[in-house]
Amino acid sequence: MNIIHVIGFILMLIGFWGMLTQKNMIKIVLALAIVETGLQLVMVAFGFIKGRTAPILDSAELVNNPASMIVDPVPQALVLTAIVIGVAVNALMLTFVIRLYQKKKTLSITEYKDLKW
Amino acid sequence: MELQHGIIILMGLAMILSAILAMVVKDLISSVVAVGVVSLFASIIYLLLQAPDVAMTEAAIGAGLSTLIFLYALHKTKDAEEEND
Amino acid sequence: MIKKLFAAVLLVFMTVMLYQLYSNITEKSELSGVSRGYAERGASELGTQNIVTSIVVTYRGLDTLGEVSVLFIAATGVAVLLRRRKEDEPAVTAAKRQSSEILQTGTRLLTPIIIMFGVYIFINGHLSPGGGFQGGAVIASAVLLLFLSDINYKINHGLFNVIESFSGVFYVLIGILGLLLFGVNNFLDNRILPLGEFGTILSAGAIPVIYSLVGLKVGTELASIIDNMKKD
Amino acid sequence: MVNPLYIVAILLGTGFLLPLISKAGRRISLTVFFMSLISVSAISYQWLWSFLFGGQTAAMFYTAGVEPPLSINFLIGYKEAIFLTAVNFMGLVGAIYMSTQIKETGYKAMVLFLLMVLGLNGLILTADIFNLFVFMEITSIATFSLVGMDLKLNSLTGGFKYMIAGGLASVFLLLGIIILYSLTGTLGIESMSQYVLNVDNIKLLSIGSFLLIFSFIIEMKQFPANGWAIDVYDGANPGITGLASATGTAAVFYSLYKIMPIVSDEILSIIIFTGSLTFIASNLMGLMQTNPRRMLGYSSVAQMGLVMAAAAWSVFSQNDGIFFTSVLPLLLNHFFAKAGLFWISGIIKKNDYRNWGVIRENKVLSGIFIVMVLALTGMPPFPGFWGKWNLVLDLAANYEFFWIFIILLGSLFEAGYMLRWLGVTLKKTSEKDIIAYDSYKVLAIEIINITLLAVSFFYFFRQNQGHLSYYLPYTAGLALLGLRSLPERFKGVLALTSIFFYGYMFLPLQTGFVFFFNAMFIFGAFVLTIATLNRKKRSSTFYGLLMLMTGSLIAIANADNILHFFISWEIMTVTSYLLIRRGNESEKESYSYIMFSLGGAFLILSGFAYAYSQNPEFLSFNILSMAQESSAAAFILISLGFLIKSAALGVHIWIAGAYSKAEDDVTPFISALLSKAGIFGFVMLLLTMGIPKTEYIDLAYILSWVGALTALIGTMMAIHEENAKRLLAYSSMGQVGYIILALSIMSGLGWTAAMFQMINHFLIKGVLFLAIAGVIYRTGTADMYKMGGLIKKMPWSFTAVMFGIIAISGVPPLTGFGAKWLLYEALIEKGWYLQTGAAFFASTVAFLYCFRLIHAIFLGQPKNEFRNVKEAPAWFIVPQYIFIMVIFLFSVFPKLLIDQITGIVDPIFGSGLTWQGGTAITSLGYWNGTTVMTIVGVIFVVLAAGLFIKSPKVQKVKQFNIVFSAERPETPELTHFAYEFFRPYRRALGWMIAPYAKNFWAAVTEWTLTISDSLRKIYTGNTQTYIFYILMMSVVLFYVTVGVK
Repeated sequence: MNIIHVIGFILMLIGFWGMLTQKNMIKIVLALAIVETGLQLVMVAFGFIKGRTAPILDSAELVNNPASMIVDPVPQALVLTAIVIGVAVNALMLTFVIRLYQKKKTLSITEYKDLKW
Repeated sequence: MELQHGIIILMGLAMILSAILAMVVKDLISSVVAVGVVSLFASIIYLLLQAPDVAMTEAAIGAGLSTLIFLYALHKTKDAEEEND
Repeated sequence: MIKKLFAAVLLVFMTVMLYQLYSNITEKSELSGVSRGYAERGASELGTQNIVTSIVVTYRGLDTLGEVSVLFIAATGVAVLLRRRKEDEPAVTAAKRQSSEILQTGTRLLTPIIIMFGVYIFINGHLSPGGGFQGGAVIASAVLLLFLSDINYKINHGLFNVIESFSGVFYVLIGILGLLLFGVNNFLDNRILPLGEFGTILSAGAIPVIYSLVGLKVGTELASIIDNMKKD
Repeated sequence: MVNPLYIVAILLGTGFLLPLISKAGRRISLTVFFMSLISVSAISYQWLWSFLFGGQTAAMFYTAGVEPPLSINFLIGYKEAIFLTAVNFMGLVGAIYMSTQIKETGYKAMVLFLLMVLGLNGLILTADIFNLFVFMEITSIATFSLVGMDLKLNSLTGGFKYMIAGGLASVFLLLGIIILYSLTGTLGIESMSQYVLNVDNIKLLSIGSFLLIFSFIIEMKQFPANGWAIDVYDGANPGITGLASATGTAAVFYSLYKIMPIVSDEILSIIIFTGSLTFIASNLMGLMQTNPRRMLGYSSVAQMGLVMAAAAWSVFSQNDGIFFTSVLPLLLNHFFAKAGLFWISGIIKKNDYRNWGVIRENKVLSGIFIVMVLALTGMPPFPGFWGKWNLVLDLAANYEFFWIFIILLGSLFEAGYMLRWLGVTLKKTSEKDIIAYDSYKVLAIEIINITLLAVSFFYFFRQNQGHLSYYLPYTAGLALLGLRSLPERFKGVLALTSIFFYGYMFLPLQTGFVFFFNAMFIFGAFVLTIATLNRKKRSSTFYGLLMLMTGSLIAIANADNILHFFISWEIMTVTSYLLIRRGNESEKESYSYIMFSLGGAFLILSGFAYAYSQNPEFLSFNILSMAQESSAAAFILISLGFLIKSAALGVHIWIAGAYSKAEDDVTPFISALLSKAGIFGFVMLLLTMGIPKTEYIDLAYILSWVGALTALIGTMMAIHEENAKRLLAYSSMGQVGYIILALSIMSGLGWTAAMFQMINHFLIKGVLFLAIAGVIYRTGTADMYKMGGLIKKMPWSFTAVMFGIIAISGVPPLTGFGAKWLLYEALIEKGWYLQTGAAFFASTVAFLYCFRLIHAIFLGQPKNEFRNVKEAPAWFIVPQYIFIMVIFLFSVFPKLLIDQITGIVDPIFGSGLTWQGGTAITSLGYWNGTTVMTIVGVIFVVLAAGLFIKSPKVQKVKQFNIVFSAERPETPELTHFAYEFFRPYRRALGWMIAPYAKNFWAAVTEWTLTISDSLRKIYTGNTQTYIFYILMMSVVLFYVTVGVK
């Protein structure tokens, strides 16, 4: 459904904007999470087919002719994986932020540029 | 069908607003919660997209646990002075 | 300020890029390729009602195994990164406020119910929406509730480790069982168990078993992530 | 064959179980950890084995009992087996390297390590694009955790940057995957690459494949979206960095290679473009680095750019062969050398390369260090050399010259910083420091080193099947390197014996120019090696290097195709560099030498490539002559390379430094022998190609002026030198200028003159440099103003120098006269009167500096501090007089030599010289060496007798009979009568020697470094800047590939 693509893309753009402008590391991670949410919306929307039902064959009608009645299940399966992986990555990223914070007592990303050039 | 469209557009607007809010507000807790709200709306949209599995996952993991982990992280870095962007 | 300007210009270009992508998307009207295969064969071949489950657990089971590993790595990584070392300054023990009696009692009542709900979700993964990941998340939230209600609550690491390890190892073993029973191409085949009657709880071969293992594994892993994040 | 899914099962099963096993104790968990790594390696080895020797064909394993593309499948073929083996091997060795750290951190580190290896294996094996994403995440997350594991600030910062970049990469990857899935309806890579052909929505397809590839461009750390990667390499623990740099990039690279068939040609060209841009930009930025780990980071990134571009090229040009002959060796070279060097940096732990001298305390490590640096700079016989060679030739065959230029320039930059590091480390002493040599770490590095050497020799034999006899000249050098612990003099005798034996066995078999040059090299090396027997200080490598260099000279002369020629040329360059670097305070000079030499070598290579592009089937020298179409380009490139080696005017600035800073008994080798390699190259070039005629410019004429001016300016520079070795170096430059001038005449007489002059120069420079070496050995200085009056102390050396300068200045009766006479004859015959004038003028001026050698060193007032010096040791004197005897022989009987030369030259050009008895007759005049010698001898005797009769009582003034009015002046130069002797000329002729070339090259260097410095400043260290670059790059590349509607 095209409107959802639009929503997803806008969310991604907001996330990118946040990643580019927010100095707080937690906010950068949040921004990445927004990008991911937008992306996942787009992915699921790619599998949507108008007027069809969820890929759960809980009626005889569906069992008999699934291919013409359900939406594409593959993007859903992929997004399922992507969500879990995304959360795992975010958790790890936050751990890095916590540890970094303990080193310099600040969350500002601009303070962490000892490595450069 | 039209009604559904309207709902989606409304929710989309809400998501976009809370996403922007999450990026704009200074208070980190609000911004974490705002991102959680984005996920929550997303999971409703997934339902409308005939993806109940994804909806459940997004609600439980994306909106729930993820927000919680963020809050814990905030807790551990709480004496951070508020940054002005 | 100049940074925001740059970011804005870049965002404009990215918008144009995504717009081009968007404007070329054509709406889908038919299932094509593998999705048609899954839709048509999923039920008869693997005996699942929920096609997404058949894809997640069996057809693309390797992805799910990988996904579980990703969570496992993340949990381990969080634990390694937040481990306490000798040179770290001793944690300041903040005065811990006991939560109210009602909350504690409520939690004791609720926790088993929530856990049961989680188990229900992953056991029914092949029939209804939901599965190991969702169920696992629910189980983890039960543990979370325990943390919230009792500030001094400590998870039983021994038990957790055993559940975590064994659910993972059994998952791998079920995969190997396919290789041993059928042949080189049957890693993670759910048909090592009889498919049973379509639509019932004891159907779809090993899928409920696999999803239960996944649920336990995911639940313990998420809980351990939270546990590690909580520690100070 | 074991199902590769067991790799997944073993690693995951162990990973899952380790939390429980760890309760049984650390030792048990460590054992289990290693057992699983070993068993996984074993699975991949047996696959590789059966592919190599068992005739195994590619096999597919799918999961779930459902055939792909419905299910995920693993594909294992020859390439997969190679990559699996490499990755698992490195994983095992990496575990050994990191074992101390892993033990400290506990079982969790083992889990992370195992799962990282799992991810790497999965990346290589999987044939499903989404599964690829999952394995990519497994690899990345495990790597992130390992990077942050030591909890140091830099590791954490690097890790965070890494995660942000990885997060963005997965966003692009997922977007690309879903688009491609929606278009093709499949996720299997193979089926996708077929279905894309039927897709109607081309625009969306190209967007999707662009996004897919772009995420790999980020993962492959391409410029400019790679600042984070270099920070990771810099900040993280070297153990994990080395591992990630080797295995991580290899596996990600391979997965990129797998999906290349999906994408269109335009997108492949984007990969080629970014890859080569990264190669050159990162190497350029590497030039400004002082931190070795950052240096390695830049090099790593650059190498991956090259490998990626080469792989895309192999897919683009549908040439699978190039994958094995070029991409794989390039990758393996990087794989082993980079891991090894990162790991060494984990032992040495110095953040400034200038403090790396401490590595010399450990002989094993420093040897490995040299091997790995040379491997990274792409020297033979390491795999990188073969990869680059094959790639360049393949590109040439496809007329991709710009790409060749990029590769060679980037390689030159890379060699620039790697060799600077090597140069400092080889010699510079730094304060003593206690370095903890963790034995596990050293063991791991040694294993890597041995494997690198094994792989090198594998490629060496593969590339040289049936040509092994060509490498015979190197055996002595290699053997001496092996016997490095023997006493010095014993090794010297072995070297002498081997040269003699080689000459005795093989010289009689040769003919023509090959014989001529070989005879010179063998005889010269033999005589000059005698002087080295004087060495007392123990050195493990000196004779090995010396013999390798000699061997390379002989091999150059024996080369029968351009590959052999180029290999030997590179070996000669490296060994001579290492020899020069042995001299004290030679850091800057040897660096300038190697950079010019490598630049020259790359010019030669590009010239060869150009010629090869005309006839891609041949590698023989004949392709030079067959290169008809605009062969001038090839000629110019190759001759520029040889001109650099011959220190022609404009590219001569390395010569004085290199000659003067080399050890005193090494300089004669360089001047007398090494400088002839360039001449040999010219001879081969002119013989095969002639001088191509072009419409607008007369290349022969230009070359003649280059020769003439080199002769003139070299001589002019020599007269103002106060350092005897620098003086002789410039003299050498001038003399080689004559040879180039003579060769450019392209007539029988001209070439006879050239060869005669070459032999003359070879003999004389041998004498003079040895004599000076003897003087320096006794006096401890090369500055002439510090000497003086040594005639009484060192009469033998004095006599030798006297004969030498008579010969060199071209006055009768010695050989120099013959050489000049032939040259003038040839020039006049050709009608090049101006060049004749210049040469004649130069030859007159030459007498001025020659005179100084005698005058300043041996005549006049001796210095107090040298009152008690003795004659130079016999080890120096004997070879000098051997050379002098030969000079006299050829002076009296020039026919002996000239007959040899004309025997070779006349068949080519026709005869320009006839003989009447002992008299050489040309169209312009005649010369009879015997008569001249007799006449001169008679005059000498008559004059001497006259003098003796006229004033039998010569009053002898004691040399120290001089009175300073009150005190001795402080500065030694002021007490020397010959200090700045020719200063008056400077006013008149100074413009000729103004340091134009020096200033020019200094400006080039400075500009390069400035660009490098400003370029690297884009990596501000701010994560947000890196995010900006990544997104910006996506936009830019998007518009380049997909474009706006």
